[in-house]
Amino acid sequence: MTAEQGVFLFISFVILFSAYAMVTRSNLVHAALFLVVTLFGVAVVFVLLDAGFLAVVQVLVYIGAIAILMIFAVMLTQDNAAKEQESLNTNYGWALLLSALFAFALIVMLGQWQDAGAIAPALGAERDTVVELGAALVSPAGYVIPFEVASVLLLAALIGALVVARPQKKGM
Amino acid sequence: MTTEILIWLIPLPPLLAFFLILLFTRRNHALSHTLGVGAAFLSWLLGMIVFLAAIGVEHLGEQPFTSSVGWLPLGSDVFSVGVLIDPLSAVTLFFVAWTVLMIFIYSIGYHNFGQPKGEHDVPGLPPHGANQHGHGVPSVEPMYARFFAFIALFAFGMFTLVVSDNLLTLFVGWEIMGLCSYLLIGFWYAKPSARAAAIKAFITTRVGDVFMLLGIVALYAATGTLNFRQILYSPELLQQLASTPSVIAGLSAAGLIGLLLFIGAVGKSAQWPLHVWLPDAMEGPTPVSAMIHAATMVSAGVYMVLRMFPLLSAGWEHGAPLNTTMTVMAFIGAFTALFAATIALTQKDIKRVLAYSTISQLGYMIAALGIGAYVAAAFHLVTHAFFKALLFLGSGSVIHGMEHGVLHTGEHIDPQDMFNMGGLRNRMPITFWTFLIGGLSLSGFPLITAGFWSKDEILADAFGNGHLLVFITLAVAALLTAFYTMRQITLTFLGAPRTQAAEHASESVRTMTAPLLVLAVFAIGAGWVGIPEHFPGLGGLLPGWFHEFVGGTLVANPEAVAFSIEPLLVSVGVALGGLTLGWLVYRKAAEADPLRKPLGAIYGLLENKYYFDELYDSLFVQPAKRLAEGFSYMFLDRQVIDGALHRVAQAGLSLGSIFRNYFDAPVVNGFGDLTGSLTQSFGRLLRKVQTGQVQQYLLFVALLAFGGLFYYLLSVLQ
Amino acid sequence: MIPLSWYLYLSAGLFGLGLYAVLARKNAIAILMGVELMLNAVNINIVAFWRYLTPQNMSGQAFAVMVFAVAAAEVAVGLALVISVYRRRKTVDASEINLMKW
Amino acid sequence: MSFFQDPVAAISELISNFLNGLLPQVWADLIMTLLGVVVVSSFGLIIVIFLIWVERKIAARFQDRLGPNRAGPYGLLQTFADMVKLVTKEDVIPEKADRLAFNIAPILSVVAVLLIWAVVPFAPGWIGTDLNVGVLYIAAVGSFGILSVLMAGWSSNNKYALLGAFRAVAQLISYEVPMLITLMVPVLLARGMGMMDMVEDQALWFIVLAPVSGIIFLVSSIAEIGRTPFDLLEAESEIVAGYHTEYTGMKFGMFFAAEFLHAFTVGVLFAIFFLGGWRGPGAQDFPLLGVIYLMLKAFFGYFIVMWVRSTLPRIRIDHMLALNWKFLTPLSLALLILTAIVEKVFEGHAWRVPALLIGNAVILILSYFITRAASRRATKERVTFKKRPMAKPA
Repeated sequence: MTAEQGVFLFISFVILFSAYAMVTRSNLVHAALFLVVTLFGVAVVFVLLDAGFLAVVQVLVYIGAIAILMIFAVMLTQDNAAKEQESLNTNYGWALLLSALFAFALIVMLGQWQDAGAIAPALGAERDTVVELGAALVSPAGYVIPFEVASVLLLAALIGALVVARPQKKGM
Repeated sequence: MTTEILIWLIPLPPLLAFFLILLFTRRNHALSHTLGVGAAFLSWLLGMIVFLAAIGVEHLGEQPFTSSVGWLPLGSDVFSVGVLIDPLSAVTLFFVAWTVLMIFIYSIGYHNFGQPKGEHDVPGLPPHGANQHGHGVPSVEPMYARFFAFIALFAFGMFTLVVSDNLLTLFVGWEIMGLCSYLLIGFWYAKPSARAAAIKAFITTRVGDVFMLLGIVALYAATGTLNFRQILYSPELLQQLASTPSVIAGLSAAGLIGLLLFIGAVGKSAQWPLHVWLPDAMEGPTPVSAMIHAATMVSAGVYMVLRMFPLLSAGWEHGAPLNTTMTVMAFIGAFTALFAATIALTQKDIKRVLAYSTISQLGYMIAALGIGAYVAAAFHLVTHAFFKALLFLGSGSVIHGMEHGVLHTGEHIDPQDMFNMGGLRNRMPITFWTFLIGGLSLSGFPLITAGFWSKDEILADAFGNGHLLVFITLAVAALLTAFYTMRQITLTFLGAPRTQAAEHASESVRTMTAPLLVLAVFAIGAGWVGIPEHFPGLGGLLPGWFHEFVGGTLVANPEAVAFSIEPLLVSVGVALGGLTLGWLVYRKAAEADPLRKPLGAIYGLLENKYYFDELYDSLFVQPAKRLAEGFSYMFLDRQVIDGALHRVAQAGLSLGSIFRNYFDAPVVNGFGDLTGSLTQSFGRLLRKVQTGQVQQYLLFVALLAFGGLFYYLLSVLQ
Repeated sequence: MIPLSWYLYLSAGLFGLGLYAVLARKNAIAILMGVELMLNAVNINIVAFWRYLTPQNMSGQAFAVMVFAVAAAEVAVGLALVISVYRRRKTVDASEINLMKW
Repeated sequence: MSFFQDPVAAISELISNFLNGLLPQVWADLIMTLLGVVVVSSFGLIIVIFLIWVERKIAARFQDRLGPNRAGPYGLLQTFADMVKLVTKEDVIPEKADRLAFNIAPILSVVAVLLIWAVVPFAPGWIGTDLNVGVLYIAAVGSFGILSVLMAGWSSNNKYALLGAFRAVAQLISYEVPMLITLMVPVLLARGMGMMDMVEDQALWFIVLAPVSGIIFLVSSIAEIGRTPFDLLEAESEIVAGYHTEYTGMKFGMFFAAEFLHAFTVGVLFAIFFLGGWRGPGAQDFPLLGVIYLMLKAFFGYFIVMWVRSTLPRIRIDHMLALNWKFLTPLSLALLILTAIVEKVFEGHAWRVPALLIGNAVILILSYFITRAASRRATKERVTFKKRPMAKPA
């Protein structure tokens, strides 16, 4: 086992464990904190995959914005009485069965796949993937239109969130 | 290159107008309609420039104007979107641009711009009229600007559809129009009937759209492209598609894709059996009806079929027996043409007659395509768009005049019922003459009207290629068409006024009559471009370039059918005969329809549109409800054990009640009680299908997804 | 060296956990968290495929960036909805938010 | 390379040679990395002790006092005395507190700041790790600070702490926006996000090229560290001590240290992004000089922070948010767009610098007029409160 494999195994253990804790913890703030750990672990996975930019963005977007907003929303909506409540709905048995089957089927399917055992080709020392990604995102031959559409989507989400969360006027 | 840029620009002004009106100028009526009409005018101008450039090019079919940009890189491929103007889209663009502009102008007058605000008007209801100088006068539409925003978006959808060079953007425009038709039919959303009609239109066309989307996906899977030219202009690809068998036995891949796409057109163009939404859609304001039913949306279905004709007819050669898809099309088209025409005979509402007439005429086009008469269908599409838009706008003008009379006299009558009209020719001369022209064109009045030439060509094609059954059906439909058209004209304009309101009706304002006049010119003149060369006397007087021009869209330019006298005689005969009959029967008509007595039960059948709405209700809507309820009972009880216990208890309870009733009460009485209570408790349990719990729904989604995955796994592991 | 399948297994596991959270958790915010887990699982897959199969072009990373954008938008709107629901009904329990029934 | 020219490189070579002789390559590298981490973070933590003394002294001068002057010469040992006090204090955890989050929060707050130091270029060749996305990294790890505040505030089970946490999130997330946008300006100017490149490209300090961006960065950074006038998250006259109300002993000390270190880090970042980092005469040859230059520049930035702190009163929360969203964010966006356009149009042109300066000036003047017009309108529309009935003596 090489060092890289060791790191990977360790980090996947951390990811899966904290994801499991996130799913099972009834205390929502704890769940959110475990979510943060999971997300951070995924960022480390991105580093292992030579996608440093994505790793940093993962931390910035997911931990810096999404997770914080989640925790914030939890605090806004949780009254103390709710802490002790049952955290799972009545479907949980089916849900457990189904998601376990799902994960299992995915694993089987992916394991069957011809390229599953592939080893990463060398990336080439000269390449600056950040520069390439930047160019791909804004070049007309690349993804400039999806990129712009994504920005429109974010704007729409921004406005939509404002409209939805705004306190209603009286009589509406 | 400049022409290509202009093509790109065509759909944009209405879209801009939509956003501007919606976001900024909602409160200012004048500015809103200026923006809307201005946008339509800009698109019209661009369209005309492009059209003129297009007819100036020789062999446009082989070297059309195209331009595309890469949109989405997909692996090694780039999915590009672009614009395409070939002869077919050029002529479509021509009539769309004209009718859209006319309808925009007409809407200004129709929504009573410049009239006072009504005291009782609320958004969501048609204006009730205002009181001025002691008389009722029409009042301005409360949601005036909104209307222009919607029709502008609609126009954007239509222009997008026409200029797009691939099925995906065509579908995008198609769906935008679907949304807009929903919004516009339900424009007066406070009317329950309008709401129901909107939902009906949306869902019915959605049925077709789902199939169409499947067709698009299948096509993409089979060919790896959705670009018209790449698919339709490579005979090898079509040949290959026509020879590969599909998942359905006896049907080639081309046939399956073609049928799926055709079902989309059936929904959009309101062909039987998905025709039910269109008459109800008359709930919308009249310009909307004109837009949806004449010029644009329903034409979109036919346009799409025309577009995909090489695919639909793949494996078929001129003169050979029809392939499956075409047979289906010919059957559905001809059947719809006759079927809708018979219903139109008995309708009282002036707009509904036109709605069924539209269905019938679209059936004509589909039937024409089904027998391979490509050019004739395109020709009829163009002429029909003009004269039907004219008729719809004319009927709107009539209704408007009647409403004026109703407000003036204070009578409580339906201003759309033709039996409340009569004698309007004196009160509304411009409307009368233009409506007459439109009506004659629709019935195919010989020689001068556009409708004659296009209809005659379809009939000639059907006859010349030996599709006698289709020929006879269409001829009968043409007879009926002429009959109900004359019935409509006679009831509305001729004779003496049957009500006070009709006596006080007044001619509409100039913004409404001007479009009528323009469209009337086209209702006559549009036919002259397609006069067959060998027509006795007239052939060759005017250059009949339409056939050659549009025919150039296909790889193999279809030959014009040889001239023969029989279909001509038939078509002249049925038109004149129908018109005369109509006039004779309805000349003296009073409150009741003179046809009611002789037709008897059939009349009732027709009046109720063959009970199709009721059939669909009992066939689909009710079982769907019942199925849904049953489904919940079977599966959705939340806790398995709890649910099981529950059911055991329930069963015990009903068992107990059986015993009790058996012993306690008289048998008959007890049996009745039991039935009642069982039904009730059953119902109570069953309705739990919809728990409102999103996670339970999600559970099913996940289950389905897992099912798909599992199926895949099984197939892989084999 | 790490074979590609390891990443795929990791993401499958993460996806399953996320799915479970979405299906079984009561709290609407917890459901959103589950959705985030699933999106992350997808992202791991995308980036792994990029690294192992098509490192020559940047499609994989570009798609991952799109997923980030979508996730951010989804959370913004989702949380706004949750807050809005909480304001009206004083609960964020997804099984109690069931007005749309029968 | 002689020892005097670059002592750190010489020492690290020595150690790594020693380790390589002892252990396999992997472990030696690991130990070297860990050593680097220890050195950099100890440097950060030790400098805090000194910083606290400096700040207290300078703040005292601003307020016409003497400051600590008993423990040791010039009161230098005051901080050590405080540390001893903090360590020996009873460590109180509120009964209903969430123990896990409560205990992690202070550590996280220190970690968040220390993580920034991993990419600080001290001198040519002296950098923890030269990420090619260094700037983004700084922004990313900053979010852990917010997380720690939230955790502390929530886990204390104290309403003042929670209020402080809410305020903190509103403030920190908001001010992250203009800060990130202005950070893009140096990135554009340096054409890269690597920290080392950033410094090496500053033959002309970026404060000259983008003065307004520099000021915005400083202002939003002050808000990020939550110092006066932006200390709403621990406004003692309103919410006791905000998110760290319930903390005592060394846990409080950690928050305290993190805050000071963060303030100084802001100075360092300001120096790197806008004042040319370690650049200075002779720094290329003698890296130690570079460190000294950087520290001097950083202290300059830190001094401004202290200066602002002791001069301005705390602003109201709505003003705080309005300043961010209605002024700083649009302004920074305008500057970013301006810089991007000028950089593209005047690429390699003699007019690049004047164009940037003129653009900055124009935007500044425009924003002045817009703000003035807005404030006039606001004055007109100001709500006039009804006169309350006066309590009259009976």
